[in-house]
Amino acid sequence: MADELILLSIGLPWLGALLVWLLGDRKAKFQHGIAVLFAVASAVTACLLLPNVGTSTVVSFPMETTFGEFNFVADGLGVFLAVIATVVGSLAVIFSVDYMKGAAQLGRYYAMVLFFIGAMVGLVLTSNILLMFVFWEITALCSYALISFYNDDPKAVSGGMKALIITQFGGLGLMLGALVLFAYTGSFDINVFLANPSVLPSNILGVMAFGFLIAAAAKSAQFPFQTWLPDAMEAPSPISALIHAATMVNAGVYLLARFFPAFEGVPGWRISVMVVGMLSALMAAVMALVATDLKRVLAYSTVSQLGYMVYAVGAGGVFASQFHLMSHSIFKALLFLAAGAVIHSVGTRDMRQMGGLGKKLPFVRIVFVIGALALAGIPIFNGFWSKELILEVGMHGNPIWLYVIMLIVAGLTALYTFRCVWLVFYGEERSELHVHPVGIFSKIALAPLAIGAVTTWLLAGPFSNLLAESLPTHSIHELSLMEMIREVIGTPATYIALAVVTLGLMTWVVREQISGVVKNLRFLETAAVQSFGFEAINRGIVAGVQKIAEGLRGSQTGLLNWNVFGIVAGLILVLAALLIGA
Amino acid sequence: MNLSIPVIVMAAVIGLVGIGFYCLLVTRNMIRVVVALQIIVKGAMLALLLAGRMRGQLALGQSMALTVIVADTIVAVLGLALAVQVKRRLGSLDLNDLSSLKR
Amino acid sequence: MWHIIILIGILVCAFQAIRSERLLVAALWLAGTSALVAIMMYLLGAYQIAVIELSVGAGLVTVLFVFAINIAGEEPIPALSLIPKPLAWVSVIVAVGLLAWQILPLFDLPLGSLQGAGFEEMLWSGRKVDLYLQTALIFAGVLSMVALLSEEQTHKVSTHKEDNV
Amino acid sequence: MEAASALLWLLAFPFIAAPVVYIGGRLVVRESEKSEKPLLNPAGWLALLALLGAGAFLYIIGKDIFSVGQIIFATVGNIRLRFDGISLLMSILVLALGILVTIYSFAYMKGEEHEEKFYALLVLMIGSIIGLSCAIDLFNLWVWFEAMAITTILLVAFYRNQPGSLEAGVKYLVQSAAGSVLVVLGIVLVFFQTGSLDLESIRMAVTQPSLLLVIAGGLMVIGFGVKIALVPMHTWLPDAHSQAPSGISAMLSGVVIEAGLIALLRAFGALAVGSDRWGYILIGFAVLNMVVGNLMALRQREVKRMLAFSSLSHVGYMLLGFGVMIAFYNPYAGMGGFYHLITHGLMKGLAFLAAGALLYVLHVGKGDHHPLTVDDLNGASRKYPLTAFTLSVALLALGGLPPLAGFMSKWQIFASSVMTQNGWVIALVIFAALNSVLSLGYYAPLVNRLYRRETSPIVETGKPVSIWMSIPMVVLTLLIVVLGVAPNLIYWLTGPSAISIFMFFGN
Repeated sequence: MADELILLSIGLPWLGALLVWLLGDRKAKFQHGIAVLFAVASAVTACLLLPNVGTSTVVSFPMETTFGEFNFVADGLGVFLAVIATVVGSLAVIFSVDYMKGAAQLGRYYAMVLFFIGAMVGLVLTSNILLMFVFWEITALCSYALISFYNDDPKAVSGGMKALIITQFGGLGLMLGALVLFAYTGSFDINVFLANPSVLPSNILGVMAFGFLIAAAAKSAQFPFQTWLPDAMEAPSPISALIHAATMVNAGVYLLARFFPAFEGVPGWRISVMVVGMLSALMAAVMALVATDLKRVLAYSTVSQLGYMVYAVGAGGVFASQFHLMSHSIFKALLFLAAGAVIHSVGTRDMRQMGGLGKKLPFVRIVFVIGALALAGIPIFNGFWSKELILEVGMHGNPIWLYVIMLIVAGLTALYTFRCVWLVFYGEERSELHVHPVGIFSKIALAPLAIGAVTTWLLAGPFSNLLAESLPTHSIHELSLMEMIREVIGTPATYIALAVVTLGLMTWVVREQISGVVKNLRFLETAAVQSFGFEAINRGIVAGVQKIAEGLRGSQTGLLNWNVFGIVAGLILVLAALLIGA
Repeated sequence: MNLSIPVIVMAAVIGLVGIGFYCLLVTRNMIRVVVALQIIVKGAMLALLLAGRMRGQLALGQSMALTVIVADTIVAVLGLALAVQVKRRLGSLDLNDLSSLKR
Repeated sequence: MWHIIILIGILVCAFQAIRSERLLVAALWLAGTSALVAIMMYLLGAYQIAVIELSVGAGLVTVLFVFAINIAGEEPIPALSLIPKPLAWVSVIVAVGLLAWQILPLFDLPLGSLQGAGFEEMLWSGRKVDLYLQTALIFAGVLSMVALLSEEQTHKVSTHKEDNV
Repeated sequence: MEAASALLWLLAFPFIAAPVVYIGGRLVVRESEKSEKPLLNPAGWLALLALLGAGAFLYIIGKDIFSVGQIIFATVGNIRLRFDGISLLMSILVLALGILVTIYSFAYMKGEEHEEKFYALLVLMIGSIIGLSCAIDLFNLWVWFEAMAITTILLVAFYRNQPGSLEAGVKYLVQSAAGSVLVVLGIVLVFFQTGSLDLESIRMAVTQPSLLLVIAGGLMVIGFGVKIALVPMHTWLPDAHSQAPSGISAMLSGVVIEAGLIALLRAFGALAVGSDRWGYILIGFAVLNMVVGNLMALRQREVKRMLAFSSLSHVGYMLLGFGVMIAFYNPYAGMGGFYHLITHGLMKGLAFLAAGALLYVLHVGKGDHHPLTVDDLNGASRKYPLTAFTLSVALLALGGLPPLAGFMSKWQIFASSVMTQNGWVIALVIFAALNSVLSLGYYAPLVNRLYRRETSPIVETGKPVSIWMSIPMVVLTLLIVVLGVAPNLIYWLTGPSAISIFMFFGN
């Protein structure tokens, strides 16, 4: 049963992608229909996997030699992420019916979205690390294609390139890890490795651990690779929701969580992971505070929240990180889709031109505010519970200075969230914007996400049970809902956090009064707007490579004499090398 | 080292190859390029014969040299044909005018 | 002794062939090189191939050159080379010098006794494959030469390509 | 049919068929000059028949006589020909690609002058490559190699009235001739040292390394290296590949440079005794090729030239595989090298065919010989969805993106290299992978351009793509996807090939 379900949940979206592509762009209505159909079907199959969770391999295709066996396993972590990917994915597809109405090249759009969903499911369900890398790369490819979807816009094209190159670069870490694992054990199987990580010499294990950290950081847009995610916001909004909030960026966190038991003993690894998470969370929160583009704010907040998850993994809280991953997927997808609805209706992404939209878009305001409250970590909403769990993990047995910084970031989160909500929905109108009503499909997609943002924390019990039972090497403590509530309410940390959040909120309310302080922080704002110099580094590298390439082109002189000189030079080179070596 | 016959012949081989390559490096005339190729090939043929003789398999050396002669005469013919065609289309045999494909 | 004289002759002729200003003269020097190489072959005992070299290398190829030079014309091309001459000198001398330095001492052996004939036998039965391939090469060469040199016919592209399949 | 005679038929058939192709085509051209209505030139169909005929002989060998890993000998006079894994691999690759290119050329070369010569030479070239893959007599190997070079000269300079095409032909001719003389010198040294030309006898006769053999190997590296396009000797390649008719570009890039590599590996087999130096030499060139190929392609504006430079970097990957096999005695690396050889043939073949189809409909078909620039591709998918799609698949596969074949073959090379557990090799693998990422810097934007909405003006006026061009592209696309998803489908070819080379190495 589980084997068919696994193959179906990967294959259905891919089949759908093929059909949509073949259908051609003249039958837009059918394209919408097929895309929704296959996305929902894959979500259903993924959900059907939930009762079939197990720890052993269920599908296997032997490939021999240097490819190992292409195995698939339906364990808790994988199935959970598959469900997130397909469910959020299908909601994004449903949302697209309105958002992309009348857009050109729908076939390419839907094909890539569905291809992406299938790849994401494959990524989390396989236990062959080579295959994992394959799916990892496919998600990067789809992400590239979708970011550059409006490919007549140079900004979209360069944003896509940036995402592709950076995630591919990070992918090298994963590749290297997979290769050394194979070189030293002759197998690509993750579970075999996790059961006994000591088969690798400790230095090789270290190479693997830090390679994976690089890969995860690049994929999850963590320090120092965070720069691609904000630029990825050139994509259509459903894509931002699907890829850059709910699914692809989770792959990095998933990778770290998946391999945590093997790497936790590597000296310096956990602290590195925590520092990477902390830096990303902090920097992105500051940048979100000064950004004026609605989607960029959300993008920075994604980086920041992913920083929380990475931090949590480093701190040893695999469950907390995955729980926050779930909350975040829901509320961030909600925020992105709602932002998409706003942008779609007013035709701009600049928050300085918005304001007072609440009256014109009441439904969107409600769901956006729900998402924002969850993001800010206000009690009852799912973001509150998961963030509290993370902070609690961070407090116990981990460096306290990191904890303090994460606490401050929680305050900053509240601050930028309210700034954003205020600028968009409240206050007076700052420009004459013509507002389109929001379509029915958008509402169908937004409503369940809004409900989810309020309720998914109730799933803590079964969720922890799922992870605890099917991940034998992770030693996850099973936590029932009541336990969690008791734990969260019972610790002083929660109240400290809440106080900080309130402080952040208050800062926005009294922003007029403290403008003097704000002025003194101007230098920080300038630095943040320039993304702390990372953009400059990126640009420098690109320009350098281009310059070298252009310079090298002079070597192709086109003159036969120089060509022959190449032969003579090669002869001298080889003879010299041979005579020295002989 | 004595100046035994094999050394002398081999010196001729290496000398021919060297002169030919030098010509390929400095000449600008398309036809002279073919001359240079011919010079290099003469060296190769001598070497084949020398090796054949010294291994007591001169017949083998000779038949290989024949094949080399045939192959490189064809190359020379094609080179000259190309040169003539270049002259027709470009009006020049200068290699400098034959460098539009670059970078 | 003869060998050294011929060696010097070969090198001088070859050098003249690449140095002389007129192409026709260069072709003649090349013929001279070829003839001297043929003599050297003869001295090595390769009588048959020496004759072939004399007729093909010194004869046929020279004729071809003369034809080609007649069609293409002598053309004054600046003697200035496109790459710095010292660089050319140095690189060739280094490459050839490396080879000579390493190889020449290893050839310091007796020439060995001259085996009898057997060239025809070797060529016609021993190296049959090479021989067949030679005919293929000649066929290919002739086809290519004809195609390259044929006069341009009325441009058919415009008429033929209208009816795309 | 007996094994040896089947092999001889396989080798002889293209050479017998080529004159028939030429004469058949020629006669019809004569007739058609007399008659009013131009007749269809049958040369293409004859060439297809010839290749299918050769394919039939190959099938007989492969099916009835040859079991995988087995070796068949045929002796003609003193020359032995050996049909082993490599021969099977190269024959299949070159015949498959050759058949597809022939079909493709039905439309591409239609109405060109000297069409019949084109097909005859194409058949000859394919025959020479098959022969080259079977030759184990060192000098015979050179003759096949030379035959391959001579038959391709006209194919490169086929548009003999275009200055660019002539220029490419001149460079190709001169550089390959210079290289092949160096090979002859290398053969002379080997012959002088061992008194034998048969690779297996040489390998058995030589018990310890000698200076002459090392120098001979060096000369052969350079000589064959010109054809393989090792880096300082690569300069002819971008010109020839970009100027030749696109079908020929596909052949040049897909099999001809690989044939040079096969020849070099065969020659190394003879000189292999107790030495891993050839492996290190290959690895050194691998590094050069990857860097230079990718950087040169990065800023290229002409599509076919960009693809040509990317061939350099792909040769680099193959060299890495073979180099690691030789230097570290790891047959898996050789399998990876051969796998990449196959996939590169398919991918680059497809890329050139698809780019060529666009070149044809946008430029050549209208009688203008401007190169296809990257700007011409803008929005091509709107008018040519199939061609654009196949070109995208080829480019992404070349860039090493899964689930396409290029990824899997690179992976095998990388994985088997890391298996050596040598720090330097691992660093090299990272370097190669970085190059792969860099290569996306020029492949991905091309794909992007294809799917733009704003079409370039030249696409608007383009002609339709012929069905004859589409068929080969679709076939190759399918192959690339299948080999990318199921790498185990190719072991029967790559495994025996790697063993055929590998058995020469070690002591």
